[in-house]
Amino acid sequence: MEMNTNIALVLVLAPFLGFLINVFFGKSLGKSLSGIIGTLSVVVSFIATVYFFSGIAAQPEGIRITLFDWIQISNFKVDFGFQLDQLSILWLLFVTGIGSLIHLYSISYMHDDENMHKFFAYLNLFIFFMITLVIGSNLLVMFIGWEGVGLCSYLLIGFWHKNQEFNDAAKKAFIMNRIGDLGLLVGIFILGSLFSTVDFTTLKTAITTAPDYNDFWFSVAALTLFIGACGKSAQIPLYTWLPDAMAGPTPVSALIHAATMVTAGIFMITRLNFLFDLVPSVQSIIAIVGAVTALVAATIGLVQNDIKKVLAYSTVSQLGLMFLALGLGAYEVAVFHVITHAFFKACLFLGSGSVIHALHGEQDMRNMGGLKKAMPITFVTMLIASLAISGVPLFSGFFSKDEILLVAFHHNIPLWVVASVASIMTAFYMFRLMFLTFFQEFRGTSAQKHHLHESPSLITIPLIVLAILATIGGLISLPGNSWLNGYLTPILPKLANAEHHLGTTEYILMAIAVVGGLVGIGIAYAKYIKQNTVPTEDAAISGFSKMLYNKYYVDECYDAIFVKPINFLSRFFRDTIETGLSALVFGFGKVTNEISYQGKKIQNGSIGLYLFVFVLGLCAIVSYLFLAQ
Amino acid sequence: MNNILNHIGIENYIFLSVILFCIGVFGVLYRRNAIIVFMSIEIMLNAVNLLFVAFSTYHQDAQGQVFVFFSMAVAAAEVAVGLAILVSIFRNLGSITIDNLKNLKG
Amino acid sequence: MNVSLILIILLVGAFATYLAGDKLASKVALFFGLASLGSSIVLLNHYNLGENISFISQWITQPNISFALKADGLSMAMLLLTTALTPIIIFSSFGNQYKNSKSFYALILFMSFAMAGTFLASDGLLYYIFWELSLIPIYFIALIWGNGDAEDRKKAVVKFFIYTLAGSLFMLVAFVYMYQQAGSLLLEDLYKLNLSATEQLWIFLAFFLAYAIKIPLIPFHTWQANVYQKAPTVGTMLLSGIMLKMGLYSVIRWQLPLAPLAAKEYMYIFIGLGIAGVIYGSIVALRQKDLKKLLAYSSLAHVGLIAAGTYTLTLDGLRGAVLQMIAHGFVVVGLFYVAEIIFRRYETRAIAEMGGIRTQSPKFTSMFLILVLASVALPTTFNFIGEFTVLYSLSQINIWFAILGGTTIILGAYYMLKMFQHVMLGETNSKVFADVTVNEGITLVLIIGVLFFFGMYPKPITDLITPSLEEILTQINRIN
Amino acid sequence: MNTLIAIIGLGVLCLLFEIFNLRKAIVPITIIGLLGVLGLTISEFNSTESYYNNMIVVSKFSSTFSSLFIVLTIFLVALGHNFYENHQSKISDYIAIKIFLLAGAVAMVSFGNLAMFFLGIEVLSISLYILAASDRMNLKSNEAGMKYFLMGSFASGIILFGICLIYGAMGSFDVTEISELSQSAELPIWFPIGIVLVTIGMLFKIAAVPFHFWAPDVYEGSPALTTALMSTLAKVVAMATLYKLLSVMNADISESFKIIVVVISMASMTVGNIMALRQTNVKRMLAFSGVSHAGFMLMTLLSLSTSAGSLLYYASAYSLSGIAAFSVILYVCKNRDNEDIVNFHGLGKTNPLLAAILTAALLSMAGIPIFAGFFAKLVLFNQTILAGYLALVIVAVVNSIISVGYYFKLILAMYTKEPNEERKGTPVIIYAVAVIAIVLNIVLGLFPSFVLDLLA
Repeated sequence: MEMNTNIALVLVLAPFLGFLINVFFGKSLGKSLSGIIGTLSVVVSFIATVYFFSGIAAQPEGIRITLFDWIQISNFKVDFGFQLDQLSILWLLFVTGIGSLIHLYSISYMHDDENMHKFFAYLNLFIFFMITLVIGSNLLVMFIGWEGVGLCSYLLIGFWHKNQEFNDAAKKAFIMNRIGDLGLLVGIFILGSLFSTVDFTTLKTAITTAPDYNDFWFSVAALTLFIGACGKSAQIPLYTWLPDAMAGPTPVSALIHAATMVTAGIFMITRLNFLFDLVPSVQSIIAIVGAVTALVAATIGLVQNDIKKVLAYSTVSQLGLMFLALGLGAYEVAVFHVITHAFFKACLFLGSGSVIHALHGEQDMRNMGGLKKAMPITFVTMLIASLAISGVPLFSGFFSKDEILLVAFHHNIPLWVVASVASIMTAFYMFRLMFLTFFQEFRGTSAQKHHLHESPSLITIPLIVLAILATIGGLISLPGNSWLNGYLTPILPKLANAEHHLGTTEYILMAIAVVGGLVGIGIAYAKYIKQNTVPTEDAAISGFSKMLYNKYYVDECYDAIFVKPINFLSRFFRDTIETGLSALVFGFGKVTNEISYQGKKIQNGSIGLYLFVFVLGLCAIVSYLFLAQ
Repeated sequence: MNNILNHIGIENYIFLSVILFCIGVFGVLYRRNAIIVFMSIEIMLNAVNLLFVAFSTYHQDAQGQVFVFFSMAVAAAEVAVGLAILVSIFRNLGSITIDNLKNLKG
Repeated sequence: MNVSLILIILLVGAFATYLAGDKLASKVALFFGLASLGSSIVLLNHYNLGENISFISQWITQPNISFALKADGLSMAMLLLTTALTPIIIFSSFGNQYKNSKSFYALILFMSFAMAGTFLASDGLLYYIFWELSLIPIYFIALIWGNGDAEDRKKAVVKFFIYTLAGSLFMLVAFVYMYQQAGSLLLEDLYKLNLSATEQLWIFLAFFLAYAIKIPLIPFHTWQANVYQKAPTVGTMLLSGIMLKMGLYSVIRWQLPLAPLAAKEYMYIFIGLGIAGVIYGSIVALRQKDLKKLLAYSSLAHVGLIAAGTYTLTLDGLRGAVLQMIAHGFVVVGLFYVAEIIFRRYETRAIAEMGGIRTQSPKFTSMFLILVLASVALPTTFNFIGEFTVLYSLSQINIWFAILGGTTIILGAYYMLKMFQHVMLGETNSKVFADVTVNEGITLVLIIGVLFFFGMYPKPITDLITPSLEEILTQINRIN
Repeated sequence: MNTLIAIIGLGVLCLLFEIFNLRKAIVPITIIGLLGVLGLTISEFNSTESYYNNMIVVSKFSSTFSSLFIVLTIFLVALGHNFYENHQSKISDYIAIKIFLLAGAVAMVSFGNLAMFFLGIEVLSISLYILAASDRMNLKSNEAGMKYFLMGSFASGIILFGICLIYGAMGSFDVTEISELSQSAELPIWFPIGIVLVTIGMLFKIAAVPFHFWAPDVYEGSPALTTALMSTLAKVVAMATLYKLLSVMNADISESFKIIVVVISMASMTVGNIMALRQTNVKRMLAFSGVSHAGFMLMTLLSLSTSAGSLLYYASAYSLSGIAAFSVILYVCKNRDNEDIVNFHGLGKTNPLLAAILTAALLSMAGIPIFAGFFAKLVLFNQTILAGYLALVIVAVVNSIISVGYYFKLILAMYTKEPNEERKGTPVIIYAVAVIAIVLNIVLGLFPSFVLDLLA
């Protein structure tokens, strides 16, 4: 047990150590060294994770480590502890695994940046918080990580802090996350006051043995927690920060905004599946929100020309699918898709990064094209990933997405339709991206054309690894005999997709999905290879696509509904209320002063008057005392 | 002596001196010449003295009359001081109407 | 060995500093500040060992007033806050040259003396005297060493003085009234009183006027922003770091236990007022052009939340409030110090004239950022503990209180990050910005260290204050 | 009694010094003499005896107040040394007059017979008339003297009339007899009227609204030292006398009369404070503040039987801070034709000590803790609430808030404005007086029981 504690501490603290080293000595260490240290620290925790992974089979109830008392509330106390069970270890595996790959990638990618050590410091800090989030033994320790990753995403989105637009994006991300966090906190409050605990295990027993299941507060708690998840995982209505978050360096987008952080919401809901299972109303809300998000994001993705924006919206839409699964109670399916998505989306982002790297920061696909000759590895890996995300059979994405569609179909046909449409669109815009980027002639400047080159091996190796994972990742949960399901049973008592065995309907659905995917690819092919069209300039875009291109003007609406009024209110309070109040306070003084000023006139220095008042007073008193009676 | 008082009655003495006193007061209030104001004040004091005497006979008790001497002496002293001040004012101002004394105000 | 020692040290320190002359003043002041800190830690140790470190002796026979200093957990916590911040504040001023510094530092120590007295006094009149006394030094500090146009400063400071005095005089009347019921102003005797509901209401209101102006709660806050802006940073630190806490402490120690019926009757109103302060303060802070003013409004928001916590009359509310008081004390001092550091280099507090500092001063930036994050209550900082507990207590009263109060999480992040962005980030500033000096560094690191330590391990403080808070709660819930 | 004789002897001595022209020695000798007298007074502190068939009755009350008066006179005489250095030729007169004035004051608080009371008042008043007008060549001083004289003697007339009516009702001037008789059944209406008239006369002396109009003008016009005397000694004496008069003559004053007192007290506070707000002449400002303090002291009349101690305390607190303040004013406004607030600009820089002292004095008047002024107000409030006049206390509180406004105007002038010109060194004696006065004040503030219990 002692052993475990130490290793767990290593697991958590290694990235933190890396962070400290990079913060304090990063500059003196020099770029490469700080990069290596940063990477190693994550690799260490990956190894530690593997240790626990290997050990978990032996003790399916998981490992709990309590370090010290943290917060004392009247009706419960929160201790600072870790919980290493199947779920957290699974998450740790790909967080640290992909994390290490991306660190490795960044060594080369960020090499030209003078603040590289800072970059690695932040990345390490992120990993540290992500680990805390995942292995926290109660909601509050999880909340530390929850806010911490938000902070790191703030730091990394605004990494190039000289550009105020990037800073705005970073601020936006942080604040929108905070909106979610408030929801999460309220959820914690309710759970805490209902069950006098926020610890996952005790909470589980408390809730599952709770007398009445249709308690109103259950729903409220679940709903508020879901709002928290929306914030982190970029679901409607809190998704708008994620596309802007692409302002950060590409590795960041890959790590934080595709593979790990944004899946925190799914993690949390899966953690608390025992709660959500009790509130179908909220579950259906989650499902609907997920489906709608998937569709909306996909539609927007259709017309984006910024390569990273396309990926961002595809991320949002994929997350939507995962939430759909969650809403349908198919947690393990969601988890499955989280993992596969982590593989291929990371791969895609890193690939796009490699492209951007090659084009010296060019992100607009209209100025790309024909890169497959110049950068074959990037091309191939990205192709694989795209096939995976489009759900082409035998690639990982196929299995996970298919599971989701399956579940959707079994629960609710409309949702299935929406999800299917979304995935068809996915296939379309992914290959639109591929074709625009890698096929046809190069459309950039000649200078760029001159410098076109395949990225260094530090960049390509992670790409290859991820591509492989994206291909074979599906194996962990093959339909029929799923290792993942077995693995997760201690966490998820009743598996949604266990009840339906593979029958003809399933095969038909698969076929439909596959065909849909191919259709999407086909359209893209027809449009961008056959007709060789290139998206028009922003000005020329019109009609519905203009609306799509401008993301349904959601940002503008939010600005009009929330930001502007608050700022107006702020100005109003500052200029009107504040001045009014202080004028009021000063008013008393002014009035008395005025009275005093008038009073001075009475005191006019004439003895006659003085004596007259004297006598008057005398008469008044005497008459009051004696004539009145 | 006694019987006179019995005939007239103490009240009348009081009324008389009150009237005198009020005359003095009004003098003080309405006249502007410092000297006359002094005199009005003197009238007030003397009205009181008169009343003292009346009371002392009424009570068959000498204290009252003794007190009158006190008050006369005091009044004399007061007026002496007052006239001294008046003189210096006259030196500085050339007039003794108290309406000119309005520099101190506000 | 009892708490009067602290007061003696601080008072003697004040005189010694004055006599030491301008050259040595700051050093001597720092020495005595540290001495008081050290001795209060020793006292804390004695207290934890269960010794009685209170001090009481008859002072005035007619009226019957005693010089009573009662040190329970709550008082000790606040005392530590005072004695810990005083040296930090003094040390933070080492970068500046003040003319006639001997009186300056003497006044600082004298003020800490008065404030420490306020936290310790357990006799109504003694408490009131310290309460008023603390007003005089800050008045002069702000008046003489303040900045900005003399006329405006004068207006602001006089308004502040008269306003706060006006509030507290009614508290005095309330005390006199209670004295005639109880025949003494000792806290325990006052607790024994059983006043009718109406009497309690009036007493409650009289106290409220004093405290609402001191804390300040809206709409009694109009003095705050101006004074914070005009006062020298040291004065602002004293005001926001410690003096605000006097008001909040007094609510817990005096107002609630002495008028529990009224408190229970009207608690929703006052919670609402506090929360209104949170939202109002945050929103006003959004659009402030002056860095110190912005911080002033932010602390208006924070104390609003704390006050709301105290008026919940629950253990969590009180405990969270005290924790948050201490946390906020450190954070706000740190932030005002940051403002001062920038002022030392740029000679301005106008946010518009800043920006692009980050590239020039990595150390400073990180510390500033940490303070910003602490003030928006990021977990692992002390403020999170306090804010979480307070919000939890609010949610126990009514979930909407928690939600509305919780908006501080969002709005706070909004204005603090906005400020940080415009002060620090953006294109490198044309004006040179030297990174923090050793002194500045030490000061900030100390503050940050405290914040993180107690953010991860608040147990010592919690254990210290909880018993006395429970005692106060039993007083509040007593039936008479 | 011995006190009184000693004082008068001292006064005569001063005049003699003039003849033997030992002017230099006058002030020190007088101070020493007064100290002796003080000792004498304190020595016969607890003895309660009456002299000359109750003309003079020495009691705890009288001796405590007399000692206060003596202390104040010592301060004033000491200040005189510096104040009159330009007209040495008359110094003996000035000092002697002060001493006689003190005699009058002592007579006023230790009278056992209305005759003595009247003589006391007159001695006091006449000396004040002289002092007010003592700056012969200065028209302001003349005017002040004239105003004070006219109105003062008018008031004396009223008092005299009141005494006369009392005598008429009781057939005696002896206060003990009078109070015994006043317990008896139906009294002629003259008696209460007489009481009221005397009271009004005294209200004039303490400058309570609406009989206060003379105060600001006279204070402003008279020489600064005289103003100091009026605002401290004279006011306190008059107040003590009024208190004694009412408490001796009829212990329980009627409800309707209390109403009058409440109204007058409220009016005095409010009018005094509000009028003071816009004054630029410091002496005038202090005159109005004195009016408001008179209003405060009048509160003691509402609980006559118990409040002697608090009156003594308030009186000493107020007069001590007054002395301190005026000694600073004397220093600042020396050889200046006016006492405008402008003269105080930058005093905080040019002379921090005196500035601090003035500040302390003003804070004490404003009733800020640790200064005696705070406790004075506190005990006053306490008694008044006990007596059941909460409303009056509220008004008083509001007034003390207003008062801060003008006290701080002066403090601000000292600390925020730039000094207009250099001042040369100050005579030690002013420092001494100021420091001693303020220290006494603070000591009173720290150990209030010391004074409060004297007359408890």
